[in-house]
Amino acid sequence: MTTMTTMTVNDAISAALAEEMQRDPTVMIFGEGVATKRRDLLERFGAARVRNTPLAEGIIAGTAAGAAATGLRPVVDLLFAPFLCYAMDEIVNSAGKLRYISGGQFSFPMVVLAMTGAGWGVGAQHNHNVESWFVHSPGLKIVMPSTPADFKGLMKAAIRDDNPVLVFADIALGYSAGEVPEDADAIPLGKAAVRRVGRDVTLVSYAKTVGTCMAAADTLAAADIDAEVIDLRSLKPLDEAAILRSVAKTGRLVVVHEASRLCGVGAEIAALVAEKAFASLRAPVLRLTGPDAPAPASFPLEQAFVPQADAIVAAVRSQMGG
Amino acid sequence: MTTMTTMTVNDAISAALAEEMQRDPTVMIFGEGVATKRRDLLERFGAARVRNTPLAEGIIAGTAAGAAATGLRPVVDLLFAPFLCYAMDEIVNSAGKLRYISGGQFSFPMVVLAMTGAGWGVGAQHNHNVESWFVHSPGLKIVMPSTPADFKGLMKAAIRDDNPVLVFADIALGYSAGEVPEDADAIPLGKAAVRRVGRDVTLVSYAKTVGTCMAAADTLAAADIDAEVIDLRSLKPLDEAAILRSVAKTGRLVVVHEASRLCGVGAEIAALVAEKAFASLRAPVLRLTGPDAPAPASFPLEQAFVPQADAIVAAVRSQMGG
Amino acid sequence: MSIHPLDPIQALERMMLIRAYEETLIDLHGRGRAAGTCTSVGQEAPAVGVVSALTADDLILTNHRSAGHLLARGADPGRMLAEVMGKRDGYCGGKSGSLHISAKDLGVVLTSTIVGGELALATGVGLSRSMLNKSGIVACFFGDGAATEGRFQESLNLAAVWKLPILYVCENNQWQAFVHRKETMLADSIAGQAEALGVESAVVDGNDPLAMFDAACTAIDAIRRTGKPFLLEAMTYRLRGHFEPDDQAYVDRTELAHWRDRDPILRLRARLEREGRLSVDGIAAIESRVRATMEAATAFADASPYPGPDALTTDVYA
Amino acid sequence: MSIHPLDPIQALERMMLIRAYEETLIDLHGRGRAAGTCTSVGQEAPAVGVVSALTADDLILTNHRSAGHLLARGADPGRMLAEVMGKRDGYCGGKSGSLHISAKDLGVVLTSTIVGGELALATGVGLSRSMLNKSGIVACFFGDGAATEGRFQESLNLAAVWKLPILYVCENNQWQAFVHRKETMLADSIAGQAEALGVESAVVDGNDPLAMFDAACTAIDAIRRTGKPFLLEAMTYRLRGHFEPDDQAYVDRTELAHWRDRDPILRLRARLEREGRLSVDGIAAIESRVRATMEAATAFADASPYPGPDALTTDVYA
Ligand SMILES: Cc1ncc(C[n+]2csc(CCOP(=O)(O)OP(=O)(O)O)c2C)c(N)n1
Ligand SMILES: Cc1ncc(C[n+]2csc(CCOP(=O)(O)OP(=O)(O)O)c2C)c(N)n1
Ligand SMILES: [Mg+2]
Ligand SMILES: [Mg+2]
Repeated sequence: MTTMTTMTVNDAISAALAEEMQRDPTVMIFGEGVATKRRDLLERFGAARVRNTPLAEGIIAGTAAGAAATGLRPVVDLLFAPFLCYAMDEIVNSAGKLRYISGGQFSFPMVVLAMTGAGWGVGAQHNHNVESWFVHSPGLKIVMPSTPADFKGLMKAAIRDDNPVLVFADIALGYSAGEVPEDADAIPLGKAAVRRVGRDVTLVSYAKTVGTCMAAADTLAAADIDAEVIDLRSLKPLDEAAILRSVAKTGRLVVVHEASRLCGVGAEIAALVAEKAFASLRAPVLRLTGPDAPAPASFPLEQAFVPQADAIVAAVRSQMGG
Repeated sequence: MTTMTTMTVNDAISAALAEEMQRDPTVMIFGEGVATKRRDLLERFGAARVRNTPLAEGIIAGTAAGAAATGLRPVVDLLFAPFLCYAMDEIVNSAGKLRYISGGQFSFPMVVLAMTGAGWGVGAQHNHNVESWFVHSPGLKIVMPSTPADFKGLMKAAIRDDNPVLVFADIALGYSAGEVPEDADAIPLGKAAVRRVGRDVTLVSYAKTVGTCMAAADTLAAADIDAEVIDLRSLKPLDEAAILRSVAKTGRLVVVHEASRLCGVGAEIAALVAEKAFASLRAPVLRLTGPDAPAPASFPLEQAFVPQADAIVAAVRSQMGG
Repeated sequence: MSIHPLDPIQALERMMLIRAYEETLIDLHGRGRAAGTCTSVGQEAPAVGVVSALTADDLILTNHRSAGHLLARGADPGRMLAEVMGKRDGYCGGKSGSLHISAKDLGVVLTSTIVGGELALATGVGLSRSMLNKSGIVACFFGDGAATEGRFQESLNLAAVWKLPILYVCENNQWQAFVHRKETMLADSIAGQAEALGVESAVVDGNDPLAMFDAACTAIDAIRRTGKPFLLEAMTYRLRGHFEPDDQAYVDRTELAHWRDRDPILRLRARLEREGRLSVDGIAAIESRVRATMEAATAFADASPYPGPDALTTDVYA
Repeated sequence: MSIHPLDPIQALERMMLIRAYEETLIDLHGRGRAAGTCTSVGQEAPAVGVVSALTADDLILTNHRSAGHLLARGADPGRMLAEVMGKRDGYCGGKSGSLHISAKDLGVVLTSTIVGGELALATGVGLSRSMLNKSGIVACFFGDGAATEGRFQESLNLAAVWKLPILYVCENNQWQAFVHRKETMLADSIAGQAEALGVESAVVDGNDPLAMFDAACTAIDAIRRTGKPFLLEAMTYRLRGHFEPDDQAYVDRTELAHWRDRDPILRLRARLEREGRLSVDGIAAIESRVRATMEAATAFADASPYPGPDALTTDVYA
């Protein structure tokens, strides 16, 4: 039997980093303020493997790609998702494409870490959920977990994977605590988790809105509507089988995420189901997402940006025809 | 009656630029080699309004955004879509968000021009269809026409629009010719064109694959299957009404584009229909897209990357249950 | 166009207002009523010195540490506080928050919290000045960290090649969030890079508003005369943490003490007192005016309502 | 680790092979059998001079004009042509085409056709050299245009601060596609920027392979001794158009003529003949060897099959 420890998402990420750096001397981490903020790693693994950098996301990501192609397994912390805009070429055109372009000669085992999502109230240049950009781009893998245990396990898997993996941390979850198995190992990329088993409707989500779906499911249960809640955890590879299995059972699908609607992950899932589970669909596929707008700083607006449980409940009721 | 002239897509873009620069002295164009390659514009409008730049996409786009916020209507040519990766911050975080962030104080009337798509055989760092990234991002508009007349009319509308507009030119269409009305004015952004009226199935596409859909429609017609072909022209705003109207009639939808599948424009359209036209759907919604892979340089592979007419025909037949 | 000399007493009062504004924010943040904010404590001199050298038709772009630049330009601290608190009467209707405040009527085109964003857009604002034959120049404030983003080179190079009327002002405050400048560059000054790109530059005592003012006047004269850009590097120091809260545990105590002794406000005040130009009553009068201004500002911001839910999706498209 | 001196006759033969390779490509392109390609005609000297100064464990990153660097490193022209033609036996199985050829077994990590990509990844390759205690250094070839991308500053700055063993080689060929260098920067050399960032540099006659070789040896010694990066700027010229086809109508005729007179191959050949070190038979022998090599290479590439359709989606993920 495995003993459990309670830790926050931030601690889970740190624990995964420490364990993987311990396990594999080629793993290193760098970024703006990384050595300052991760003193523990610095003291334990030394200044060569834990580095601060100049303020230049492009060269940070490019350095990671070059290092990954030639024997290292770098993890880079780019702080907030919008800052990845300065590193798109290195992530998309180099790390994502060069294995293919080189005919498989080179691999790019690297991890890009970034925070995103509503919760800090500092506005659209720190908060923008752009995960679907990378799902759309070839050669990359993307994870966006919702629990400390998943953050730890998926972070470890990301570091061990031979492809570039982007790990997005929903800022609102950073200090949320949960149980993590002491001897937790890597959790395979590309496997969703069924958070609640149900038979009437499938709620698919990831990151902070998984909790919103669970809350909605409780409300629905009180009305004898039995919702299944799927936490994608990995956005690419996407666990298509888990989604299709659930919809085949429930016949109803609501996808929920904070990222904006158009060409988001919800669009992909709805399209997947409209093709491969068409026969089992008993109601329109609904998406509850952030609006097609930048993230506002104002607290009440920032809260309103994120899909709410009552909206999920209303969506499901409409699908149940009432 | 309007007289017609025959011109290529490239000429249509040039004509739109010349007419808008003539009409509005605040319109200017710059980019790497723009003044060299557009001698006609240089001679007609002078070196101040038609400029070569250093080789730095980020500052080119940032300069456009700063100029747009303070009285000019710049058009920037960033050459090939993958190069936009160096300008993502300026396009997404600045041009796309600052109107909102400023509470509407500033506008960003600018146009970003780029080529993409299979046809030149130079591989994945010149050819990557990333239009869906920008559809997903707030504050931007995106057009990707298929005919010379649309390129001219939509380019004019893009230049006159008070929002940042990205105009993607499918490289395979550059030298394709078509009729353009002499006195062509701007074509409103956000309006699709029905290229072929039909009652059995709706084929939705944009750019070069519109032609592929037309070819497939001819083949289908021979088998008494009557396909309606919709050319989106604008990807954002998306003409949802035109799509829903057609699917309400046909009950079948196939979306076709060269961009890769996951979180592409096809996913958005399939999701839209799975929600808003669910009742009229008579068959699974199908997407024919490029694979989740970088664009190969090798000629036969590059051709194989693009959806083919026979695959569209097969998809429709499967929907018709044959 | 010439600027009347900067009255040191007025400069002191402006710096004290900026300091008081930041202390108000720190207090509000401590009481959970303002989101994380980056203060300009210790950097009041470049703001007051440079902005005082600008004329009404000059335009400003700045970075996340912009309160000083805004206040020196005459921004209403009440509307600024309202913006930080996400209220409807903020300069951006609450959509910006503390990190992107722009004020069109003051010619403040941009506060970019994307480090380097101000450098990327400044060239365009300079371009519109010259294309539209506007008399104004562009002042672009950025940090030493921004100078390590490639946009720094790209911006200065384009401004040099296109002869754009831009005054680049680097507030070299020795820190880049949680990283000391020395960890990010070998030289102690970025002026050498400007020179290599053909941009004239000057390094100035960034804790002396009068020195900053004089250097800015000289630079602006050169820009108006030649049409070419100019870089001012203000050597100064970030006296507080990167943002609120930040215990500065990572900051060398002696370095901090060294710079605390050079606090621009205490320095100017001591000098004016020494020179007998500032009396005890004089300073008391300034302090009470500043206090009154900030009390009124806080009251205004408190009273301002939050934007309505509809504001979530307005101002996205023209 | 010391390198035996560069035999000028061998240098000449390598340059002639590079020229012959490019002429073969131009011919193939003219006959519609190769996609648009950027030739290195006129820039053979930096390739042969610098690459000859490298040892087997050094690594190379380069840009879209990389044929010279690959051939100087000993790449098989047959596999290179096959790659350009998109054939299965190409170095990248036909997926790269002419613009991104890498060859792991030769230590050629990257040909980036994203201008600046080679600069962005070079620091990482340098980092792995030092972290893994490899003896090799990194040679990064890029153009004067790449030097106007911000990545140039970011790459040199990080290499300087982290002391990375990188030999930056800028082939300043006066052109950036269809734009003359003078339209994009005020200085005639980029070495000043390197110095400002604390990177030692040298400007070299880029049409003299022996001068390039000597400068490279000196630079590499410095890198191995100090662990610090070094920038070599090769002053040279792009004798053909940006890519095929390009009529160079936009190129100043006198400038072109001036540089044609300084064609690195004709210059070295004339010098060796003058010095009596190269006989008529000697040059004839070289010419026939080169011709034979390119004929065999073309035959090999022609005979190579296209990749099968399955190759479309292989090598995307590990
Ligand atoms: C592109 C980008 N990267 C990182 C950050 C996070 N960040 C905000 S301020 C800052 C330090 C900026 O240093 P500097 O430019 O010297 O300005 P200072 O804060 O010292 O005034 C960092 C890293 C950001 N906002 N934008
Ligand atoms: C990021 C990017 N922008 C633009 C281009 C198009 N392009 C290819 S080569 C080139 C000129 C490069 O000039 P330079 O760096 O001097 O190299 P040269 O071609 O002169 O060898 C340009 C603009 C590109 N490939 N990548
Ligand atoms: Mg700083
Ligand atoms: Mg060049």
